[in-house]
Amino acid sequence: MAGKITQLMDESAAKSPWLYHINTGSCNGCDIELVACLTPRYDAERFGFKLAGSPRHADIVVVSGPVTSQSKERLIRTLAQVPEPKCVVSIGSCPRSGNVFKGSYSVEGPLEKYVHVDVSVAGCTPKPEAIMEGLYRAAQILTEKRKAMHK
Amino acid sequence: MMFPFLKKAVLNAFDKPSTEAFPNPEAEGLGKYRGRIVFHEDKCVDCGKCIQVCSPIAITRTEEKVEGGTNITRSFDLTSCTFCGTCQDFCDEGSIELTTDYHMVAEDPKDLIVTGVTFKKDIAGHIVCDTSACIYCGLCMRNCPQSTIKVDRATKTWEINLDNCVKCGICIGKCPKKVLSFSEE
Amino acid sequence: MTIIFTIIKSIFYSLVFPGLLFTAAAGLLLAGIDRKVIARMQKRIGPPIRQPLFDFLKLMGKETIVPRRANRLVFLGAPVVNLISLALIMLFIPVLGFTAFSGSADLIVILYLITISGVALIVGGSSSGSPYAGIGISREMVTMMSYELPFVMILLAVAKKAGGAAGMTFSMDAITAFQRANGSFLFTWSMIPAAIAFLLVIPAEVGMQPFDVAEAETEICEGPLIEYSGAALGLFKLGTAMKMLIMTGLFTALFLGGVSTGMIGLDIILFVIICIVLTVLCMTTVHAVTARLKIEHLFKFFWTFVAGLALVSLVLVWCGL
Amino acid sequence: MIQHFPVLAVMLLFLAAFQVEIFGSKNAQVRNSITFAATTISLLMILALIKPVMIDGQIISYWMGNWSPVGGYAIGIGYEVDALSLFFALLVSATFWLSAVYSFGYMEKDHHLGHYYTLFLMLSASVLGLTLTGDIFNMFVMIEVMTFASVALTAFRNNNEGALEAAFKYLVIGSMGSSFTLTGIALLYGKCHTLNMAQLSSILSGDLSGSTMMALGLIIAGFGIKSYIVPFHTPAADAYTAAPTSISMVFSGMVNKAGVYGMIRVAYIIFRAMDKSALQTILVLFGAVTMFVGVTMALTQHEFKRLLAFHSISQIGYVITAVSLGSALGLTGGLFHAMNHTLFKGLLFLTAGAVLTKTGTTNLDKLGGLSKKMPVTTVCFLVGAGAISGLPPFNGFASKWIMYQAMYTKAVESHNFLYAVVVITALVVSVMTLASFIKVTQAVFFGQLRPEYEDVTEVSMSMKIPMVTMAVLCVFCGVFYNLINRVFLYPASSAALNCVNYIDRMMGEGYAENAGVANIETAPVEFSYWNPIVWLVLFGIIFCAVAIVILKGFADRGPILESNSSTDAKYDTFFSGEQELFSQVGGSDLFWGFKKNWGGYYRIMGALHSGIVTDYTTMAVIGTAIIVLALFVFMR
Repeated sequence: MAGKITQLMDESAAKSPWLYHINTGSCNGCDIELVACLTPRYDAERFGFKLAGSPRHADIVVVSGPVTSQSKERLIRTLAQVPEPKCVVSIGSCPRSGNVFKGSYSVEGPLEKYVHVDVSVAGCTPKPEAIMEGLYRAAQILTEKRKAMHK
Repeated sequence: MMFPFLKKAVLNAFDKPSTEAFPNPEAEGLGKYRGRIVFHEDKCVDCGKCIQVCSPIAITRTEEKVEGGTNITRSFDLTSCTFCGTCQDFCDEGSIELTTDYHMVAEDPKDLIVTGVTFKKDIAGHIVCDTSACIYCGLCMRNCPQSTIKVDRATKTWEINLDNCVKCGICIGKCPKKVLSFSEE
Repeated sequence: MTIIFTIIKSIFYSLVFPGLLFTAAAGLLLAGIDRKVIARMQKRIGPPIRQPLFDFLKLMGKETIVPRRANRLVFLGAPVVNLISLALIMLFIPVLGFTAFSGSADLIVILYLITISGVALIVGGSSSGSPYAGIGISREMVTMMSYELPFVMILLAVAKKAGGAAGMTFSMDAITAFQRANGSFLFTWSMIPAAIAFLLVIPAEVGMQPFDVAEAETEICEGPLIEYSGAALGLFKLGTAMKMLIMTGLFTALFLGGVSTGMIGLDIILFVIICIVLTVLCMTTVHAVTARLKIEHLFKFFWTFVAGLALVSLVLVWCGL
Repeated sequence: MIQHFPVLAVMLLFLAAFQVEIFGSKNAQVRNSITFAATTISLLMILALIKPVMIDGQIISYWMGNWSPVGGYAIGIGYEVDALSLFFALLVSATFWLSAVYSFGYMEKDHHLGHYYTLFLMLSASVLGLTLTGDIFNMFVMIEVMTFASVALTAFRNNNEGALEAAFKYLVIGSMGSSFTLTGIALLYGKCHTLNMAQLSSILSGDLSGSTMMALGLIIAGFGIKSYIVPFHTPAADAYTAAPTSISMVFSGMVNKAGVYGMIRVAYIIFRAMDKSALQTILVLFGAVTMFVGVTMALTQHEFKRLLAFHSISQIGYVITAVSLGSALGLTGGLFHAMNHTLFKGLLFLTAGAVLTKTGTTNLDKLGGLSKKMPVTTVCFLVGAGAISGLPPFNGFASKWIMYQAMYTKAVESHNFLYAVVVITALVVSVMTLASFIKVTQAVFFGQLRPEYEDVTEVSMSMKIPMVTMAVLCVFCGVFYNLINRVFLYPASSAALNCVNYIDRMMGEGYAENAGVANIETAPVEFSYWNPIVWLVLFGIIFCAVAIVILKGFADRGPILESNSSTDAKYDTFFSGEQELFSQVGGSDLFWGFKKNWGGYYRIMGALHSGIVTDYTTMAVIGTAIIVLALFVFMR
């Protein structure tokens, strides 16, 4: 019985991934695309995605924007407050490389320096379908992380 | 009316939802979407124009000496690209093409780097101009990717800065009078 | 012999039928239907009906972080107390005629058990030591104060109406019997304002959209629940789902007591169906078309409009109609 | 031997008061031991009286100097202890014993403790004497002693601001109350030529002519002032705040109950006017207004003890409303709530005292997060807060529930919609009480710990014992209230309702018959409605089920993580990413939504509670005038 429930818990980790969105200086292009996923046309909620109000409730942390110096410290602290098993998804090319802002005095380098990015969705504002594909894959990763957690 | 959307909401409950299927076939090949870059390495003449115009410096080029020429690998880092399509517009050879494929999702960033290797024979000589037939129209100056050629219509002078020249051969093609050519030594 | 029988019966009642298991399952079902219907109203496909179950199982699987400033015992005890007090309420609510435990004072006991579950959430939020939670519990308390006035008036009106000759009765059995004898209260015209008022109290008590000022994700990031994660948050979310069943169940008990099929099995299904219809009617449609209120508008709305409705039916009942 | 216990208990306390002044003013050990000995012995004597009076139904009478009645007239001062007065006497001696134990630890840092304990013992003696006496003038004398002892004790800590002013206000309003009572007693004496309550009750036996009506009005107004119902409640708030906490615990525990006892004794037994609906309606209205004003004023307080003071006023409103319903159920509910109020309000004041000694302030805006440093006080506070807001397992719920039942039965029988409004007010006031205690929980015990209170530790044992005993009693009375009802409440309420043997005991057999006093037989009120034990058993069953499911079923659930390393950001409170700095959402303005809607009401209340003595006296006079006028107009 306990095994059955554990297996259920592992599967449901993928079925109800709650998102927490951190904007580290993005131009808001990716932010509106992320929220576009929750609109009736794309409806990410049918897979259980839901925007959570606080990092304590989050499973998938969606980061957009090149990590600016102001937001670096806050990013690290908020990411630490998310309970395991958690995934980090980067939207657009800014988190991965800083995009056109590369080399500017206030950009503190790619996101990879601070946290391991599980899934990255490329595209300068990737299409909502692409974001949903990325989130869906991150949800699958959550199950593996959940299994690894209680091994 | 107190609740303007009440009638609409209740009617919606009985309509078909307007959500599209998730792996949505119709969404492929949308007209003008600039998505994944496809690099036709055979057409590339390594003129270096694309690297110059790429604002996020997403295109990198590495050379590797091989007997009889050099292998130039050009890699387009999609995680750093803004998909503006400028490189596509500036590439006269049409070797860079931004397709409408938007499935650019990867766990490992290396999957999002498009690379291509073009082999470039060594050309012994360098560009020379037969100044007698030259009409100093300046077409070669304007088309040179590295802008090494200086033509002055008034003083009828033509000179070239050889160390900038990458021997791409575009000026030879562009010259209406066919006065430019590689020297033989 | 009968003592053992009653012990087994009470264990079965409190754990399986109207107690923990039934309330949790039916509550999650109601929550799932609620989310699905809201999605359909926004022309979205919406999550599967089992989604709240997945949410609960996922949350049980996650880590529970006890913040440094939180008081561990109260922080982790609050969700359990909240869950148990909600499971207890269901024992006092008759499922279309079948009541697990009924004394002569069920209405007031139900009123106070609902207050206990509210207090558990508030003390839990307060013990987490977060300033957001501080603001959240103050809004939660004002919400409780605002819906308490009409709620009390409705209970008194029902008690007076069901009392009939004997004056008044707070016992659920007597109320159901009276309704079975002279027709459910929903269809007696003097009780209709009270029914409407009760339908407006349900979303506030459960904390649904227009009245979820206490758990406003956009303003104060989930209010009292901000520091909760993992199993503790799962129990609270399960508690909210169960509260949906309890409040709609209370409506059916108070206003649709007369309705009942012969068999107990059919009764349960009919009870759940009525609860689903009520949830869609009073929680989902209101959620789909309204935006969140400010706290003082919420208070004014309940203490003037909804309390007025309840007062109307109380006065009518008082004049013996 | 039992005969002499009541007088001995009172005299012992008075004697101890003066001994403390003589021997104990220098040496703390002597002082504490005298006080402890006196309070303990008097408590034991009163406890010994339970068997004869409560269980066997015997009434103890004692004539001072053996001056028994001569020729049908009672000249001497008689002590008469029936179930009602013993019930209150028990409350008195228990509260004073606990307060004495508490003040040993609490008053250490103060000086002039000799005077403190003298006044304390005189206060306890006078309140005990007041509840045990059978002579109305002796009751007045005891009220005088009580008033002046409490005035002196309010001003005991004259260094903190507001103490002297509070004592002065207390003195003015208190003496107004005593003078109204004295005039009432004088009118009675003029009419009946006797001061013995039993004889008064037989002579008056319900004929309410002009002068007796005036006497009734004045005495009820006098006792109303003593029990701080609304128009007269203002000095109570200042006095409870300024007095040392062990004394404010006694004030809110017993001193305002003395007023309630006086009212019951006068209205039920001497005048037997409580069955008249006019008097009931007047007192129920006063009680309801007290309930509402007390709690709405408490919601906006910024000071812990002042908030508790306003709650005492509102809970006394509950007791007055229930007692003046005139029904046996109402009386039982009222007395039970009076007893519970003494328990949980005393407990709350003790926790306030503990917080005051450890942090030096009771300002809600300057406290926060004490639960980790003072766990016992927090648990006791939560029990007290749960009890006062009437949450089921505690005693507050049991007594409030009986009162609601009584009020609503009264509303239904009398077909008077006013009582339905009173029931609604009572229920809504109960939620507001809960709201204000949630505010205190968040402002004082939970929330974030202020850096300056890092080294706060738990209170000493002598302060912990009374707190824990009261918390245990709160839970005990809540769960086994049937036992409490059978042993204490039923004898007390039936003693108040039929006073035949009260009169016969004092004036000799058969005296009541020829005075035409009917005996109202009351059936014992059995509460089968909800059985807390069943409720707790169900709670236990479901708790074990949930525990098993979580521990066994979800064995592989996520781990519970906790660490107090101050560097790990994972355990910081969420501040939208900011550095975790101190920010306590405290008691200042937690119920903004509620206050905004009641802006007009709070402006009026602000004006009324101006803090000027003359305003308070005008309110007191207006209140008395209303009572007397209402009696004359409606009492026919």
